[in-house]
Amino acid sequence: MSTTQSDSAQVSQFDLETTPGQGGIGEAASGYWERIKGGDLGALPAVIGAVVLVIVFGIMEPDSFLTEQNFANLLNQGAAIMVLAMGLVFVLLLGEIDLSAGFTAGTGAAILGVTLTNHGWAWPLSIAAALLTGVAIGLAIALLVARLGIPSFVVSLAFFLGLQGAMLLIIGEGGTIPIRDDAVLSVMNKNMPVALGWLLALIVIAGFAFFQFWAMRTRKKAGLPTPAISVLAVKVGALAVVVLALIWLLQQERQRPNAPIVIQGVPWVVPLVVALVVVLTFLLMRTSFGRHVYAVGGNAEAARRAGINVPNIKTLCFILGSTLAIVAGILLASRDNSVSPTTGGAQTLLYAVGAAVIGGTSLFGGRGRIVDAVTGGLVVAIIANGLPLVTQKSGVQFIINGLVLLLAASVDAISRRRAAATGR
Amino acid sequence: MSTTQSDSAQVSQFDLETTPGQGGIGEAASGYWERIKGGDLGALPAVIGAVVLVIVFGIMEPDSFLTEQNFANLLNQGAAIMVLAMGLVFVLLLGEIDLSAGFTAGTGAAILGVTLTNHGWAWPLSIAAALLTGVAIGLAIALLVARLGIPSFVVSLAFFLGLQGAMLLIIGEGGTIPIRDDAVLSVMNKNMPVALGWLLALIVIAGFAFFQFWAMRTRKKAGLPTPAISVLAVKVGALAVVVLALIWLLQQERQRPNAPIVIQGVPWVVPLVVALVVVLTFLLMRTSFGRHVYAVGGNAEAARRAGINVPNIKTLCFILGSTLAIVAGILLASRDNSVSPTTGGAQTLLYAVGAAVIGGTSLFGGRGRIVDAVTGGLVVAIIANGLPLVTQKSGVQFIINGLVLLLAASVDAISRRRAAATGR
Amino acid sequence: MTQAVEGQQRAPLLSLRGINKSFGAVHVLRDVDFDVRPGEVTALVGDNGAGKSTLIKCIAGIHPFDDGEILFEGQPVTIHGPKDANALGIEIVYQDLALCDNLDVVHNMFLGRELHSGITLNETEMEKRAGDTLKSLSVRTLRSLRQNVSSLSGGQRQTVAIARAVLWNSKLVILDEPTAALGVAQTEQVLNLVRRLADNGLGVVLITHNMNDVMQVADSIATLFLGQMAAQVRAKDVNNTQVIELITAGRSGDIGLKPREAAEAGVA
Amino acid sequence: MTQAVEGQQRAPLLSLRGINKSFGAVHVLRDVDFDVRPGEVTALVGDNGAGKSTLIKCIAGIHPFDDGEILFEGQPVTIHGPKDANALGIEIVYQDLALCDNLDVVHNMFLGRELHSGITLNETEMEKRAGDTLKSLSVRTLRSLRQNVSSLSGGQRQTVAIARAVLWNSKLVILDEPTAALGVAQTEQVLNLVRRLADNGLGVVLITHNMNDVMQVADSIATLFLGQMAAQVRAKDVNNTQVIELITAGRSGDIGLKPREAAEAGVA
Amino acid sequence: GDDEPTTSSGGGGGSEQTQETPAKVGVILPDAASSARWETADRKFLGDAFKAAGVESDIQNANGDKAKFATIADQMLNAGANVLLIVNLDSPSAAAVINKAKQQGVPVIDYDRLTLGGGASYYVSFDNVAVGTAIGSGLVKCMQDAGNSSGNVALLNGSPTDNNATLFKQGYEKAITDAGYTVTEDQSVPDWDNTKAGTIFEQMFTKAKGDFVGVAAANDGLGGAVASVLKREGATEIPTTGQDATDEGLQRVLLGTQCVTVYKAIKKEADAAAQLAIALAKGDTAGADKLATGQVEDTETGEQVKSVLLEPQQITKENVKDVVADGFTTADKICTNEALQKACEENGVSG
Ligand SMILES: Nc1ncnc2c1ncn2[C@@H]1O[C@H](COP(=O)(O)OP(=O)(O)OP(=O)(O)O)[C@@H](O)[C@H]1O
Ligand SMILES: Nc1ncnc2c1ncn2[C@@H]1O[C@H](COP(=O)(O)OP(=O)(O)OP(=O)(O)O)[C@@H](O)[C@H]1O
Ligand SMILES: [Mg+2]
Ligand SMILES: [Mg+2]
Repeated sequence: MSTTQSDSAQVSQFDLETTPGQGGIGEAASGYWERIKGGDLGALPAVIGAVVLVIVFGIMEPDSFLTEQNFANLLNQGAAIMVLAMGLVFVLLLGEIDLSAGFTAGTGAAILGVTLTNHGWAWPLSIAAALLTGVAIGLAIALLVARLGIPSFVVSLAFFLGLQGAMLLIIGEGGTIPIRDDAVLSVMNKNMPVALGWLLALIVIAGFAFFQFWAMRTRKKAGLPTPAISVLAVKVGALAVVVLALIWLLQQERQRPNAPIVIQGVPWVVPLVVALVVVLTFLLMRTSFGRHVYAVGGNAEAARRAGINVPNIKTLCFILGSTLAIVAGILLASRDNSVSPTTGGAQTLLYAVGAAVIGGTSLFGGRGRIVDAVTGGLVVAIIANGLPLVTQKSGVQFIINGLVLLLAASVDAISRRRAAATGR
Repeated sequence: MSTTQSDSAQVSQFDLETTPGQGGIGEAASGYWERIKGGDLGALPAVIGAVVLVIVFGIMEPDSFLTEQNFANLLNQGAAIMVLAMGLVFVLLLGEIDLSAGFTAGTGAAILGVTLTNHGWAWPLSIAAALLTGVAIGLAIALLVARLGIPSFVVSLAFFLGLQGAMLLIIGEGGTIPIRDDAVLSVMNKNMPVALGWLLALIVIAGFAFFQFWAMRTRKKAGLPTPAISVLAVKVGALAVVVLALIWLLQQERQRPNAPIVIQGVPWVVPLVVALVVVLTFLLMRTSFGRHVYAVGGNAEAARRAGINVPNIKTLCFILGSTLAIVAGILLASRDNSVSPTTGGAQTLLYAVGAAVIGGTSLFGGRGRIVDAVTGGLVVAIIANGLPLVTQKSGVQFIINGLVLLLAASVDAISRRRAAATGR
Repeated sequence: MTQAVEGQQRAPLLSLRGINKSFGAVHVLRDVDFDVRPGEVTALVGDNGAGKSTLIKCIAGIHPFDDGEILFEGQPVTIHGPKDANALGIEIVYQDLALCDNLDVVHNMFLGRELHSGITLNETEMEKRAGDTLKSLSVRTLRSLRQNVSSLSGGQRQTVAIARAVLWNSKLVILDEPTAALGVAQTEQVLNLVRRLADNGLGVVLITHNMNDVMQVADSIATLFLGQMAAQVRAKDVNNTQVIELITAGRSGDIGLKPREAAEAGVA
Repeated sequence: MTQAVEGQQRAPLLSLRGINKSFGAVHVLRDVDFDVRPGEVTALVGDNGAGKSTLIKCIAGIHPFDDGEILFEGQPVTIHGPKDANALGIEIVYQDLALCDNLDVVHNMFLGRELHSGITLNETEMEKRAGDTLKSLSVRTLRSLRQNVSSLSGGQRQTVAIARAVLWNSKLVILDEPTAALGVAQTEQVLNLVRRLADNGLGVVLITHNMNDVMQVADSIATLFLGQMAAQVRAKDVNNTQVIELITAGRSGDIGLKPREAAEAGVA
Repeated sequence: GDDEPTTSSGGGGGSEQTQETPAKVGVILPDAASSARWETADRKFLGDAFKAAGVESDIQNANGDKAKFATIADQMLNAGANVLLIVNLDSPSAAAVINKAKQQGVPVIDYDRLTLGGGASYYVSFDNVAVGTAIGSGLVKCMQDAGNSSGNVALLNGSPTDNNATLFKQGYEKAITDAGYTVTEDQSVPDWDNTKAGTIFEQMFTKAKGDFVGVAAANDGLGGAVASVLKREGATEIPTTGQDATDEGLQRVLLGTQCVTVYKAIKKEADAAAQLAIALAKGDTAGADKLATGQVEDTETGEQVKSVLLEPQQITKENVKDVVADGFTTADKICTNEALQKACEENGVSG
């Protein structure tokens, strides 16, 4: 029925599509620009938000905000929120929520504190115990949500209350447990030797480059279109510049004048966070499990009909969420040098959810990435870091905090509205 | 093409459907039973939850829990949560959330306190000012959510922070504002004269009866099938018994032995809550606005295509939510005789959302009723009322609180799971 | 189809001129012209993904279009959303139906235009009218008008959507694949209804992949080919095979796109 | 259709015996018996709301049924969910498609059964195979395999769902109104595919309202009438009119429900 | 990195700060919720004192968040503070801050709360257990005045997460039981939340059928909640307590709905701390030592910390005027309506 013309049309219609275009840098750049115009922004709004905040605070408080020391502080301050948010990404991707994650972090810290300080366990044992507690909490929540079908809001609200109580019982009313273990303390209080810092930078850049080229080779072998080599080179180059610049900043001496000690190097928490990002991103983007998480969040019924065991996926996500919350709790304990019933808690949770959402994760499930937690967490951390420099009244700080959050979110929202208008 | 048989089949298939069956009580009862079996439970799980809790606490603490005094306490303690939850029902019906409602309540209380106590305004003026603040807050949230399209979680998180700050600024950090106005205080601290209490009972029963019979007459006139008169009579009779019993309980003297004063009568807050339930239920169930709220929550795109102004509906819902939050704040202020930065707040909000959800409101929009807020609020209030009687340790209280919440929610979840299995 | 000849001279009810629409980088509609005359059934046909539904959604104001003009009764109009379309007297049945699953059949049918007595909803009146309309569409097996649409079968849902659109006194009714899920008898009824509406002087646009239906009821046939309007012709001037050629190749003999245009459309 | 005669003697691949299913108080399926033989296309027809999709969902384990038995290759089996059905070798295209809007075409086609190399997903292999399958279904205008299915047209979505089902080496393929939204050429391709699958020895169940399609490809025709199986007959034994009578009245001459049964089904 | 110093934080490493840094004091207040004093009194008094001495100061509130506490400390050290004056949220977290500061040669003053195991240079405070004792003995006096030398007493404690609440409770529980009363009800109020306090106390009251001779409430906010329940239940004869001498507390004391509150002469405490800090900021260690004449033992390390210790004062109707005289509040703020004006007159509150 069809003429040769329409046949050729068919082929060309259908061949110009598989992901990356064949063209060079120019084409790649214009493609990216089209995507941006079309509203496919990825992490851009959060990154822009962070940059704007840095500029504003930098102008207002150049002497204290724009210092190497403050940059290192910032990373330390944001780490726990980021890790908590990474865990929440899994739960949010399902379209569920875990209100108890803040207190899960606290409980993890409490278990760490009790076993480490009161019972004198070795730190690997203590950390294992804390992580296992996280697995148990996640499993319990998931059983109730995925098997019994109770809404996760209610289940995690119940755990919010229950874990708060458990923390009080573990720590004792009004009590505090000091952390004195050097290994645990060093995560948030020590820095990598300078050489190791450079090695870290190298591994990150080389790993990224290797992965990019390897993926291209596979596609080429399969006869699928690939982007030009030059595009990849530019990508790798850009990453290298950013990573090297940041690491270089952290390698500077940053103690105050005449201080008796030298402080320099990448804080130990940085490689931890980087490792988590890489592993979890791999899990979400390159494995069946990750694919199924997105499917369940996008359309649980379709996922079920595709033969995916939806309760199992949910269970794993909640377990991941709670376990990462425990990691965040351990970071908090390390940073505070102590654990008390206020460690973690409701505010921490809200900031973490806020971080994930600002980063671009949807609360309705199906959309979000691990790096969202990092970029969003960075925004939240910058706000928390910069505000006390700018104003002293806590009432005013709360208000500005809210305003900045709103601003960061509107960048995202406005761009996504444009995206919706263009039909994505 | 079709034979006479299939024609008659067609008619009979299509006529046996319009809502209430024609039959007598027996048929109505069995119809109700079918609905329950089919999983259409309405408020039943929450009611059962409440009854079970009353029985358990009643057995554990018969002398203090099962007293007229405690019953009156319960109503007072639960009122603010119920009103806050009613407001949240509107927001939740849309599939949105208002995390700031707790602090909106607090802000309302603060405005009331400042104008009333510090500026000596007359109470109607103060209340008007507070309510207007609520309208403004709701409007602001709605603008950002409905027009700019920022997720309500983020917007209300920002308001959560901002209003917390505003409260600190209004009240003065760490300060307290006493409430001394008799009119405001009497809502939560005084009771109706006994005669008025009976009148209230009468109005409720007569109003319900009138509405039922009027609705039946309209349907009959339109030639649509109606339930038998006997069914209505039983309904009205059952309501009358329950209402009269409750009012009678509240009419008893309930002061402690040898107290210098007499305490009896229906607390003033009861008619207020009843009036709100009636008015808001009417709004949701009997007006276009209410219908559109459900439509937007069920399928916003379908609602838009039906020509509904979705942003307007959202705006009104957020305004209602915030304004009712202010009412809840006024109740809190009246009950506490004072306002402080802890009035309202995050916990209150979580309890209110919990109440709405336990009552049967869905967090994903489209399902929920005003009475859900009352039944769910009752469950939450009973827990808060009974727990301090049973144990003194707050750690243990938190845990039990969580457990009971979970239990109440599982009744609901398990029954709804059955409903899903039968395809509703 | 015979009535069409008389109606041919009447001025178009709806005219689209030079409509262009892109989703991001994808150009879905290119310079589309389209006319709907009152008293006629205009069939809009085209291959899967040709852009039919997109065109309809542009008319409804659901998708803003990038470029072009809409004339309604000869006047240029701007349609910012479904509300504007309704106000002009345009009723649309969407391919993806767009019903509120949590509302019952009656509520869905009157959604956005509820009947009132005073400020309260007039449920009895709505229930009666909904029942009458559905009966006229030969709906069987629908258990209850008070059943949520989530529990309806595919065909039942489609019937509700159609019934919803014909409840109102509109000037233009657009139906996007209305009979796709319908049974034999129901399809017949809907085609009758379509004809009846046109005979009553309304403009009707019918999107369908079923050539029998097209030939049975259409007065005018518009063919979209890869986002371009290949041709809008009188139904009596073409036969089944020609239409199919227009759909699959963008041209047939000397009607349709120029060879060069068709090839371009294919490549771009 | 000619091949059917040879296949007629083969034992049923799937047999349903006395299936009953109620939604709350509504009895949707009553004592349904249904047989699917390998190497045959079995058409399942019935009016809107007759219970066709519900029957399919019972086979898939999506709805648990109240009563009755499923035999697969002669053995009684219990199917608790789609996973069990897949394990038996049953592939289903649902009427409501059930795609994940937030995933792209390739991801949707391999959902639940992704290809791996090591523990990582083998995206290149999946993309290649998805492209090949879609091309064989005559899909045009699909811009990219990496486009989210939310941006597809109705027909494109349907094609993806069909392509998904035929990717696998299954024993039984069930298609619930697969051609409802398809264009002329695509419909032709799908019907060819259906025939081809049966000729390769698979059991195929085709639900459709299009009598032409039924007559064109079916070997056996099962008619549901208001939840009852009115008759399952050889396609060559009946003509178009008889099938339509079965659909609308539950009987035709001496095939179908007894007059009393048909009336009862109507009333209950 | 094991040979690295035990901190990742330090002072302003910015090159523009290499010149001689001026005297600058950083103050970290704990929160805004546990008590009114931090924001309404301490901030003002400390700020005034520093301003008067021409010393730059930065006063921040950690809002109960330990991470924020540490962040603020980082920022202050970073911004070049050369003395820190901190109110800890708990000992170990503050110890970490002190440690950091010490490594950078910045002395730390523990203000109001001693950081156990922290090794702060100085300590300025009211003793929290002593504050509790003041609440308890005040209540005992009230109960005795009402003619009850024995009977049941209810305790309404501060937040279960707050160590100060625990210390307060130690004080008043001991004073009450030593005087021969029985503690029958004893509950903590999460987050010092007044609304929760109302419900919790209402339920205690219901359970005991009002059979109390007195109620110990840990601060004026909780006292207010107790008073409103007692009023609703018609049991205003039962005495209750508070702490902080807030305006509302004082008003209730004048009206007789609260029997006693505890006044901590915050101005004195603040001034003492400020003088210490100013001396240290100017490098005058000897001068500082002269001010801190007391000694308090750090129970964790056994070390003695040089201290300035102040006495809390019980406030009843009769000595409300002392608080006004002290400049802590004004008669205008207290005597706001007729009943109060009358009570003010009777008790000599004026000016
Ligand atoms: N939101 C969107 N984003 C990107 N592309 C889209 C979007 N919606 C539609 N498209 C593309 O536009 C083209 C036309 O789609 P449309 O739905 O108008 O087709 P159609 O003619 O209605 O097809 P069908 O007969 O299958 O319904 C398709 O190629 C589709 O992939
Ligand atoms: N979840 C449900 N709850 C209640 N009733 C239901 C539910 N699902 C389907 N039904 C009813 O069961 C009957 C059969 O529905 P089904 O979807 O099986 O019909 P069908 O034969 O597939 O019709 P169509 O040709 O329109 O797709 C219909 O009357 C429908 O209203
Ligand atoms: Mg379409
Ligand atoms: Mg169907």
